[in-house]
Amino acid sequence: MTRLVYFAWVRERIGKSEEEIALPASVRTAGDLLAHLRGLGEEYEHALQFPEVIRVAADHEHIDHDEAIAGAREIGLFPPMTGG
Amino acid sequence: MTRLVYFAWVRERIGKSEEEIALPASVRTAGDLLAHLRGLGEEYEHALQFPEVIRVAADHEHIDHDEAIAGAREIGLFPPMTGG
Amino acid sequence: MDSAVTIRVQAEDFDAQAETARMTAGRGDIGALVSFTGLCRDEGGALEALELEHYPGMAEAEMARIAAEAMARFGLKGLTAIHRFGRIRVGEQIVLVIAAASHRQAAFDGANFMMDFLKTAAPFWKKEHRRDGTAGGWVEARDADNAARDKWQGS
Amino acid sequence: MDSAVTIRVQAEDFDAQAETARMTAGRGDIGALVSFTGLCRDEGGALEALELEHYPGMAEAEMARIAAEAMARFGLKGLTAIHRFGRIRVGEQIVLVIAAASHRQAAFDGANFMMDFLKTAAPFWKKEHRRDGTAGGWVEARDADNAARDKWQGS
Repeated sequence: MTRLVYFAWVRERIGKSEEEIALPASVRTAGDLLAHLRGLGEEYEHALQFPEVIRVAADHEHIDHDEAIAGAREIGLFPPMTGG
Repeated sequence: MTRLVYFAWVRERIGKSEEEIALPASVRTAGDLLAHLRGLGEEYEHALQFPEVIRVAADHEHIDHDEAIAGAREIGLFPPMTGG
Repeated sequence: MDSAVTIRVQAEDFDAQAETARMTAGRGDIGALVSFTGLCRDEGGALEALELEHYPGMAEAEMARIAAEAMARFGLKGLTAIHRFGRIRVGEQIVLVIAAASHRQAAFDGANFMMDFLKTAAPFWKKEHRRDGTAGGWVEARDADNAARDKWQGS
Repeated sequence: MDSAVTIRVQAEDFDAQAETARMTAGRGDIGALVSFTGLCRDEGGALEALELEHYPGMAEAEMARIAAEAMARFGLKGLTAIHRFGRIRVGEQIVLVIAAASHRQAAFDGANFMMDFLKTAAPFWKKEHRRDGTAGGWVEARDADNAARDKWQGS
Protein backbone atom coordinates (compact mmCIF):
# COMPACT_ATOMS: atom_id res chain seq x y z
CA MET A 1 0.00 0.00 0.00
CA THR A 2 1.16 3.48 -0.85
CA ARG A 3 0.00 6.62 0.92
CA LEU A 4 -1.08 9.40 -1.44
CA VAL A 5 -1.49 12.98 -0.20
CA TYR A 6 -3.09 15.82 -2.17
CA PHE A 7 -2.87 19.58 -1.78
CA ALA A 8 -4.57 22.79 -2.93
CA TRP A 9 -6.85 22.37 -5.98
CA VAL A 10 -5.66 18.80 -6.56
CA ARG A 11 -7.04 17.99 -3.09
CA GLU A 12 -10.26 19.93 -3.70
CA ARG A 13 -10.96 18.25 -7.05
CA ILE A 14 -10.20 14.71 -5.89
CA GLY A 15 -12.30 15.45 -2.80
CA LYS A 16 -9.95 14.06 -0.19
CA SER A 17 -6.62 15.01 1.30
CA GLU A 18 -5.11 11.53 1.50
CA GLU A 19 -5.70 7.86 0.86
CA GLU A 20 -3.89 4.51 0.84
CA ILE A 21 -3.97 2.62 -2.41
CA ALA A 22 -2.46 -0.52 -3.87
CA LEU A 23 -0.56 0.26 -7.05
CA PRO A 24 -0.26 -2.30 -9.86
CA ALA A 25 3.27 -3.39 -10.71
CA SER A 26 2.98 -1.57 -14.05
CA VAL A 27 3.05 1.80 -12.26
CA ARG A 28 6.78 2.51 -12.12
CA THR A 29 7.22 6.27 -12.55
CA ALA A 30 5.48 9.39 -11.27
CA GLY A 31 4.01 9.79 -14.76
CA ASP A 32 2.66 6.22 -14.67
CA LEU A 33 0.99 7.03 -11.35
CA LEU A 34 -0.76 10.10 -12.76
CA ALA A 35 -2.04 8.08 -15.75
CA HIS A 36 -3.23 5.29 -13.45
CA LEU A 37 -5.08 7.68 -11.13
CA ARG A 38 -6.91 9.34 -14.06
CA GLY A 39 -8.58 5.99 -14.71
CA LEU A 40 -10.01 5.77 -11.19
CA GLY A 41 -12.95 8.16 -11.67
CA GLU A 42 -14.02 11.53 -12.95
CA GLU A 43 -12.82 13.41 -9.84
CA TYR A 44 -9.30 12.14 -10.55
CA GLU A 45 -9.69 12.91 -14.24
CA HIS A 46 -10.76 16.46 -13.32
CA ALA A 47 -7.84 16.97 -10.94
CA LEU A 48 -5.21 15.50 -13.22
CA GLN A 49 -6.47 16.37 -16.70
CA PHE A 50 -3.34 18.43 -17.37
CA PRO A 51 -0.77 16.07 -15.85
CA GLU A 52 2.17 18.15 -17.08
CA VAL A 53 1.41 20.85 -14.47
CA ILE A 54 1.10 18.40 -11.55
CA ARG A 55 4.10 18.26 -9.22
CA VAL A 56 5.03 14.98 -7.57
CA ALA A 57 7.00 14.40 -4.36
CA ALA A 58 8.21 11.00 -3.14
CA ASP A 59 8.84 10.86 0.59
CA HIS A 60 9.01 14.69 0.81
CA GLU A 61 11.33 15.19 -2.17
CA HIS A 62 10.40 16.61 -5.56
CA ILE A 63 10.71 14.11 -8.40
CA ASP A 64 10.26 14.45 -12.16
CA HIS A 65 7.51 12.57 -13.95
CA ASP A 66 9.97 10.12 -15.47
CA GLU A 67 11.50 9.19 -12.12
CA ALA A 68 10.69 5.91 -10.39
CA ILE A 69 8.40 5.87 -7.35
CA ALA A 70 9.33 2.35 -6.26
CA GLY A 71 9.73 2.09 -2.50
CA ALA A 72 8.17 5.46 -1.68
CA ARG A 73 5.98 5.27 1.42
CA GLU A 74 4.24 8.57 0.73
CA ILE A 75 3.65 10.32 -2.57
CA GLY A 76 2.36 13.90 -2.73
CA LEU A 77 0.53 15.38 -5.72
CA PHE A 78 -0.04 19.11 -5.97
CA PRO A 79 -0.12 22.13 -8.29
CA PRO A 80 2.85 24.48 -8.79
CA MET A 81 3.82 26.16 -5.53
CA THR A 82 2.78 29.72 -4.74
CA GLY A 83 4.19 30.37 -1.26
CA GLY A 84 6.60 33.04 -0.17
CA MET B 1 36.29 84.10 0.12
CA THR B 2 35.59 80.43 -0.27
CA ARG B 3 34.98 78.04 2.59
CA LEU B 4 37.02 74.85 2.42
CA VAL B 5 36.16 71.84 4.54
CA TYR B 6 38.34 68.76 4.98
CA PHE B 7 37.53 65.25 6.14
CA ALA B 8 39.24 62.05 7.33
CA TRP B 9 42.96 61.83 6.53
CA VAL B 10 42.83 64.95 4.37
CA ARG B 11 41.69 66.85 7.48
CA GLU B 12 44.31 65.17 9.69
CA ARG B 13 47.18 65.92 7.30
CA ILE B 14 46.22 69.52 6.66
CA GLY B 15 45.73 69.90 10.40
CA LYS B 16 42.41 71.70 10.34
CA SER B 17 38.84 70.85 9.51
CA GLU B 18 37.94 74.06 7.71
CA GLU B 19 39.17 77.44 6.61
CA GLU B 20 38.17 80.47 4.51
CA ILE B 21 40.55 81.37 1.71
CA ALA B 22 40.68 83.79 -1.16
CA LEU B 23 41.24 81.96 -4.42
CA PRO B 24 43.12 83.59 -7.32
CA ALA B 25 41.12 84.01 -10.52
CA SER B 26 43.32 81.40 -12.19
CA VAL B 27 41.75 78.67 -10.04
CA ARG B 28 38.80 77.63 -12.20
CA THR B 29 38.36 73.88 -11.74
CA ALA B 30 38.50 71.44 -8.84
CA GLY B 31 41.83 70.24 -10.22
CA ASP B 32 43.16 73.83 -10.29
CA LEU B 33 42.16 74.15 -6.62
CA LEU B 34 44.09 71.01 -5.62
CA ALA B 35 47.21 72.25 -7.46
CA HIS B 36 46.89 75.68 -5.84
CA LEU B 37 46.53 74.25 -2.33
CA ARG B 38 49.61 72.01 -2.75
CA GLY B 39 51.65 75.19 -3.04
CA LEU B 40 50.46 76.55 0.31
CA GLY B 41 52.75 74.46 2.54
CA GLU B 42 54.02 70.99 3.28
CA GLU B 43 50.92 69.96 5.22
CA TYR B 44 48.85 70.60 2.07
CA GLU B 45 51.47 68.88 -0.07
CA HIS B 46 51.29 65.86 2.24
CA ALA B 47 47.50 65.73 2.18
CA LEU B 48 47.15 66.22 -1.56
CA GLN B 49 50.29 64.54 -2.94
CA PHE B 50 48.13 62.07 -4.88
CA PRO B 51 45.47 64.45 -6.13
CA GLU B 52 43.84 61.80 -8.33
CA VAL B 53 42.45 60.04 -5.24
CA ILE B 54 41.03 63.22 -3.68
CA ARG B 55 37.26 63.69 -4.00
CA VAL B 56 35.84 67.18 -4.36
CA ALA B 57 32.34 68.42 -3.52
CA ALA B 58 30.98 71.87 -4.39
CA ASP B 59 28.08 72.96 -2.19
CA HIS B 60 27.42 69.36 -1.09
CA GLU B 61 27.55 67.80 -4.55
CA HIS B 62 30.31 65.61 -5.96
CA ILE B 63 32.18 67.16 -8.89
CA ASP B 64 34.92 65.85 -11.17
CA HIS B 65 38.36 67.44 -11.17
CA ASP B 66 37.76 69.07 -14.54
CA GLU B 67 34.54 70.74 -13.41
CA ALA B 68 34.35 74.45 -12.56
CA ILE B 69 34.11 75.58 -8.95
CA ALA B 70 33.05 79.12 -9.76
CA GLY B 71 30.36 80.37 -7.41
CA ALA B 72 30.65 77.58 -4.89
CA ARG B 73 30.30 78.85 -1.33
CA GLU B 74 31.70 75.67 0.23
CA ILE B 75 34.11 73.16 -1.21
CA GLY B 76 34.82 69.84 0.49
CA LEU B 77 37.98 67.81 -0.02
CA PHE B 78 38.17 64.22 1.22
CA PRO B 79 39.42 60.71 0.48
CA PRO B 80 37.26 57.99 -1.16
CA MET B 81 34.24 57.22 0.99
CA THR B 82 34.14 54.15 3.23
CA GLY B 83 30.77 54.34 4.94
CA GLY B 84 27.94 51.86 4.89
CA MET C 1 21.24 20.69 10.45
CA ASP C 2 23.77 23.47 10.80
CA SER C 3 23.09 25.28 14.07
CA ALA C 4 23.32 28.58 12.22
CA VAL C 5 20.21 27.62 10.23
CA THR C 6 16.70 28.10 11.63
CA ILE C 7 13.67 26.80 9.73
CA ARG C 8 10.13 27.11 11.03
CA VAL C 9 6.65 26.59 9.57
CA GLN C 10 4.00 27.93 11.90
CA ALA C 11 0.50 29.41 12.11
CA GLU C 12 1.43 32.19 14.51
CA ASP C 13 3.06 35.49 13.57
CA PHE C 14 6.83 36.01 13.93
CA ASP C 15 9.05 38.76 15.32
CA ALA C 16 11.82 39.74 12.91
CA GLN C 17 13.70 41.73 15.55
CA ALA C 18 13.81 38.78 17.97
CA GLU C 19 14.97 36.43 15.22
CA THR C 20 17.70 38.87 14.21
CA ALA C 21 18.86 39.27 17.81
CA ARG C 22 19.04 35.50 18.25
CA MET C 23 21.13 35.18 15.09
CA THR C 24 23.70 37.84 15.99
CA ALA C 25 23.96 37.37 19.78
CA GLY C 26 27.58 37.20 20.91
CA ARG C 27 29.03 37.22 17.40
CA GLY C 28 31.59 39.67 16.06
CA ASP C 29 31.99 38.11 12.62
CA ILE C 30 28.70 39.24 11.11
CA GLY C 31 29.02 42.48 9.14
CA ALA C 32 25.83 42.33 7.09
CA LEU C 33 22.26 41.25 7.69
CA VAL C 34 19.65 41.18 4.95
CA SER C 35 16.09 40.37 5.87
CA PHE C 36 13.12 39.83 3.62
CA THR C 37 9.55 40.08 4.89
CA GLY C 38 6.64 39.08 2.67
CA LEU C 39 3.32 40.74 3.50
CA CYS C 40 -0.25 40.04 2.42
CA ARG C 41 -1.18 42.75 -0.13
CA ASP C 42 -4.77 43.97 -0.51
CA GLU C 43 -4.67 43.79 -4.35
CA GLY C 44 -6.21 47.22 -4.75
CA GLY C 45 -8.69 46.66 -1.96
CA ALA C 46 -10.20 43.46 -3.43
CA LEU C 47 -8.56 41.05 -1.02
CA GLU C 48 -9.51 40.33 2.58
CA ALA C 49 -7.11 37.51 3.43
CA LEU C 50 -5.04 34.65 2.06
CA GLU C 51 -5.36 31.02 3.11
CA LEU C 52 -1.92 29.42 3.14
CA GLU C 53 -1.89 25.65 2.71
CA HIS C 54 1.30 23.65 3.09
CA TYR C 55 2.60 20.08 2.96
CA PRO C 56 3.59 19.37 6.58
CA GLY C 57 6.97 17.72 6.85
CA MET C 58 7.93 18.34 3.25
CA ALA C 59 7.70 22.14 3.67
CA GLU C 60 10.28 22.09 6.46
CA ALA C 61 12.45 19.54 4.62
CA GLU C 62 12.48 21.53 1.38
CA MET C 63 13.22 24.81 3.17
CA ALA C 64 16.11 23.11 4.99
CA ARG C 65 17.52 21.82 1.67
CA ILE C 66 17.34 25.29 0.12
CA ALA C 67 18.89 26.85 3.23
CA ALA C 68 21.79 24.37 3.24
CA GLU C 69 22.53 25.18 -0.39
CA ALA C 70 22.39 28.93 0.29
CA MET C 71 24.70 28.61 3.32
CA ALA C 72 27.32 26.77 1.27
CA ARG C 73 26.98 28.74 -1.95
CA PHE C 74 27.27 32.20 -0.38
CA GLY C 75 29.36 31.37 2.69
CA LEU C 76 26.66 32.63 5.02
CA LYS C 77 27.17 32.93 8.78
CA GLY C 78 23.51 32.28 9.49
CA LEU C 79 20.16 31.85 7.77
CA THR C 80 16.66 31.94 9.22
CA ALA C 81 13.50 31.16 7.25
CA ILE C 82 10.03 31.21 8.77
CA HIS C 83 6.85 30.62 6.75
CA ARG C 84 3.33 30.88 8.14
CA PHE C 85 0.28 28.83 7.19
CA GLY C 86 -3.44 29.24 7.77
CA ARG C 87 -5.47 32.41 7.33
CA ILE C 88 -3.38 35.56 6.89
CA ARG C 89 -5.15 38.88 6.63
CA VAL C 90 -4.18 41.87 4.49
CA GLY C 91 -1.14 43.63 5.93
CA GLU C 92 -0.01 40.63 7.97
CA GLN C 93 3.36 38.94 7.61
CA ILE C 94 3.62 35.72 5.57
CA VAL C 95 7.30 34.88 5.35
CA LEU C 96 10.61 35.97 6.86
CA VAL C 97 14.12 35.27 5.62
CA ILE C 98 17.24 36.63 7.33
CA ALA C 99 20.71 36.03 5.92
CA ALA C 100 23.89 36.93 7.83
CA ALA C 101 27.34 37.25 6.27
CA SER C 102 30.64 39.04 6.64
CA HIS C 103 29.95 41.28 3.65
CA ARG C 104 26.80 42.68 2.15
CA GLN C 105 26.62 41.05 -1.28
CA ALA C 106 26.67 37.55 0.20
CA ALA C 107 23.87 38.51 2.58
CA PHE C 108 21.79 40.04 -0.24
CA ASP C 109 22.37 37.04 -2.51
CA GLY C 110 21.68 34.53 0.25
CA ALA C 111 18.32 36.07 1.16
CA ASN C 112 17.35 36.55 -2.49
CA PHE C 113 18.29 32.95 -3.41
CA MET C 114 16.37 31.59 -0.41
CA MET C 115 13.25 33.54 -1.42
CA ASP C 116 13.45 32.59 -5.11
CA PHE C 117 13.55 28.87 -4.28
CA LEU C 118 11.12 29.16 -1.39
CA LYS C 119 8.60 30.62 -3.86
CA THR C 120 9.08 27.96 -6.52
CA ALA C 121 10.10 24.80 -4.62
CA ALA C 122 8.72 24.91 -1.06
CA PRO C 123 5.24 23.27 -0.94
CA PHE C 124 2.94 26.17 -0.03
CA TRP C 125 -0.19 27.32 -1.86
CA LYS C 126 -2.22 30.51 -1.52
CA LYS C 127 -5.99 30.80 -1.85
CA GLU C 128 -7.68 34.19 -1.95
CA HIS C 129 -10.53 35.33 0.28
CA ARG C 130 -12.17 38.33 -1.38
CA ARG C 131 -13.63 41.28 0.44
CA ASP C 132 -16.92 41.13 -1.54
CA GLY C 133 -17.56 37.56 -0.39
CA THR C 134 -17.18 35.99 -3.83
CA ALA C 135 -15.16 32.81 -3.96
CA GLY C 136 -11.49 33.57 -4.37
CA GLY C 137 -9.41 31.22 -6.43
CA TRP C 138 -6.05 29.59 -5.93
CA VAL C 139 -3.23 31.97 -6.73
CA GLU C 140 -1.50 30.91 -9.95
CA ALA C 141 2.22 30.39 -10.16
CA ARG C 142 3.95 33.28 -11.91
CA ASP C 143 6.36 32.79 -14.79
CA ALA C 144 8.35 35.65 -13.26
CA ASP C 145 9.04 33.51 -10.20
CA ASN C 146 10.45 30.70 -12.31
CA ALA C 147 12.56 33.19 -14.23
CA ALA C 148 13.84 34.61 -10.94
CA ARG C 149 14.78 31.12 -9.79
CA ASP C 150 16.52 30.29 -13.05
CA LYS C 151 18.86 33.29 -12.79
CA TRP C 152 20.88 31.32 -10.21
CA GLN C 153 21.71 28.54 -12.67
CA GLY C 154 25.21 28.33 -14.05
CA SER C 155 26.49 31.39 -12.23
CA MET D 1 11.40 64.98 -0.65
CA ASP D 2 8.93 62.17 -1.21
CA SER D 3 7.12 61.49 2.06
CA ALA D 4 7.79 57.78 1.55
CA VAL D 5 11.53 58.49 1.87
CA THR D 6 13.19 58.78 5.28
CA ILE D 7 16.86 59.83 5.55
CA ARG D 8 18.65 60.25 8.85
CA VAL D 9 22.25 60.72 9.93
CA GLN D 10 22.60 60.34 13.69
CA ALA D 11 24.93 59.38 16.52
CA GLU D 12 22.37 57.29 18.40
CA ASP D 13 21.40 53.72 17.59
CA PHE D 14 18.29 52.92 15.53
CA ASP D 15 15.43 50.45 15.85
CA ALA D 16 14.82 48.54 12.61
CA GLN D 17 11.49 47.19 13.82
CA ALA D 18 10.13 50.64 14.63
CA GLU D 19 11.30 52.00 11.27
CA THR D 20 9.65 49.11 9.46
CA ALA D 21 6.38 49.59 11.36
CA ARG D 22 6.36 53.28 10.51
CA MET D 23 6.87 52.50 6.82
CA THR D 24 4.08 49.94 6.54
CA ALA D 25 1.47 51.41 8.91
CA GLY D 26 -1.98 51.50 7.31
CA ARG D 27 -0.79 50.38 3.89
CA GLY D 28 -2.11 47.39 1.98
CA ASP D 29 -0.01 47.88 -1.16
CA ILE D 30 3.33 46.72 0.23
CA GLY D 31 4.03 43.05 -0.46
CA ALA D 32 7.79 42.97 0.11
CA LEU D 33 10.19 44.55 2.55
CA VAL D 34 13.95 44.13 2.29
CA SER D 35 16.11 45.53 5.04
CA PHE D 36 19.87 45.73 5.22
CA THR D 37 21.70 46.22 8.51
CA GLY D 38 25.44 46.87 8.55
CA LEU D 39 27.22 45.86 11.76
CA CYS D 40 30.69 46.61 13.12
CA ARG D 41 32.75 43.42 12.68
CA ASP D 42 35.57 42.53 15.08
CA GLU D 43 38.01 41.62 12.27
CA GLY D 44 39.09 38.40 13.92
CA GLY D 45 39.20 39.99 17.36
CA ALA D 46 41.61 42.79 16.42
CA LEU D 47 39.07 45.60 16.37
CA GLU D 48 37.52 47.38 19.34
CA ALA D 49 35.47 50.04 17.59
CA LEU D 50 35.09 52.17 14.49
CA GLU D 51 35.03 55.95 14.42
CA LEU D 52 32.58 57.12 11.76
CA GLU D 53 33.24 60.61 10.38
CA HIS D 54 30.81 62.28 8.02
CA TYR D 55 30.29 65.50 6.09
CA PRO D 56 27.26 67.09 7.80
CA GLY D 57 24.72 68.40 5.33
CA MET D 58 26.26 66.68 2.34
CA ALA D 59 25.78 63.21 3.84
CA GLU D 60 22.02 63.74 4.13
CA ALA D 61 21.86 65.44 0.70
CA GLU D 62 23.73 62.65 -1.05
CA MET D 63 21.67 59.93 0.65
CA ALA D 64 18.49 61.74 -0.42
CA ARG D 65 19.72 61.92 -4.02
CA ILE D 66 20.51 58.18 -4.06
CA ALA D 67 17.14 57.40 -2.43
CA ALA D 68 15.22 59.45 -4.99
CA GLU D 69 16.93 57.59 -7.81
CA ALA D 70 16.20 54.21 -6.19
CA MET D 71 12.52 55.12 -5.64
CA ALA D 72 12.08 56.03 -9.30
CA ARG D 73 14.22 53.29 -10.80
CA PHE D 74 12.62 50.39 -8.92
CA GLY D 75 9.13 51.81 -8.35
CA LEU D 76 9.52 51.56 -4.60
CA LYS D 77 6.66 52.25 -2.19
CA GLY D 78 9.03 53.46 0.52
CA LEU D 79 12.72 53.77 1.35
CA THR D 80 14.40 54.44 4.68
CA ALA D 81 18.14 54.97 5.12
CA ILE D 82 19.76 55.72 8.47
CA HIS D 83 23.52 56.06 8.94
CA ARG D 84 25.23 56.55 12.28
CA PHE D 85 28.36 58.57 13.02
CA GLY D 86 30.77 58.75 15.97
CA ARG D 87 32.23 55.81 17.87
CA ILE D 88 30.59 52.48 17.09
CA ARG D 89 31.75 49.42 18.98
CA VAL D 90 32.10 45.87 17.67
CA GLY D 91 28.69 44.25 17.19
CA GLU D 92 26.84 47.57 17.05
CA GLN D 93 24.71 48.72 14.14
CA ILE D 94 26.17 51.21 11.63
CA VAL D 95 23.64 51.56 8.85
CA LEU D 96 20.05 50.58 8.08
CA VAL D 97 18.29 50.53 4.71
CA ILE D 98 14.68 49.38 4.28
CA ALA D 99 13.06 49.19 0.85
CA ALA D 100 9.34 48.52 0.39
CA ALA D 101 7.72 47.43 -2.87
CA SER D 102 4.79 45.47 -4.26
CA HIS D 103 7.02 42.57 -5.29
CA ARG D 104 10.20 41.15 -3.91
CA GLN D 105 12.75 41.75 -6.67
CA ALA D 106 12.14 45.51 -6.64
CA ALA D 107 12.59 45.55 -2.86
CA PHE D 108 15.82 43.52 -3.08
CA ASP D 109 17.18 45.69 -5.91
CA GLY D 110 16.17 48.93 -4.20
CA ALA D 111 17.95 48.08 -0.95
CA ASN D 112 20.99 46.70 -2.77
CA PHE D 113 21.26 49.79 -5.02
CA MET D 114 20.92 52.13 -2.04
CA MET D 115 23.70 50.32 -0.19
CA ASP D 116 26.05 50.18 -3.18
CA PHE D 117 25.84 53.93 -3.69
CA LEU D 118 25.75 54.73 0.00
CA LYS D 119 29.10 52.90 0.29
CA THR D 120 30.73 54.65 -2.63
CA ALA D 121 29.09 58.09 -2.82
CA ALA D 122 27.80 59.13 0.61
CA PRO D 123 30.50 61.09 2.49
CA PHE D 124 31.34 58.82 5.44
CA TRP D 125 34.75 57.54 6.50
CA LYS D 126 35.74 54.81 8.95
CA LYS D 127 38.76 54.85 11.24
CA GLU D 128 39.73 51.77 13.24
CA HIS D 129 40.31 51.62 16.98
CA ARG D 130 42.28 48.46 17.71
CA ARG D 131 41.92 46.30 20.77
CA ASP D 132 45.68 46.25 21.47
CA GLY D 133 45.79 50.03 21.72
CA THR D 134 47.90 50.57 18.61
CA ALA D 135 46.78 53.34 16.31
CA GLY D 136 44.27 52.08 13.80
CA GLY D 137 44.25 53.55 10.35
CA TRP D 138 41.58 54.88 8.08
CA VAL D 139 39.73 52.08 6.33
CA GLU D 140 40.64 52.01 2.64
CA ALA D 141 38.02 52.04 -0.07
CA ARG D 142 37.55 48.60 -1.62
CA ASP D 143 37.66 48.00 -5.37
CA ALA D 144 34.86 45.47 -4.76
CA ASP D 145 32.60 48.32 -3.65
CA ASN D 146 33.19 50.25 -6.86
CA ALA D 147 32.59 47.10 -8.89
CA ALA D 148 29.33 46.54 -6.99
CA ARG D 149 28.25 50.10 -7.77
CA ASP D 150 29.15 49.78 -11.44
CA LYS D 151 26.89 46.74 -11.92
CA TRP D 152 23.91 49.14 -11.97
CA GLN D 153 25.18 51.00 -15.04
CA GLY D 154 23.47 50.42 -18.34
CA SER D 155 20.97 47.91 -17.00
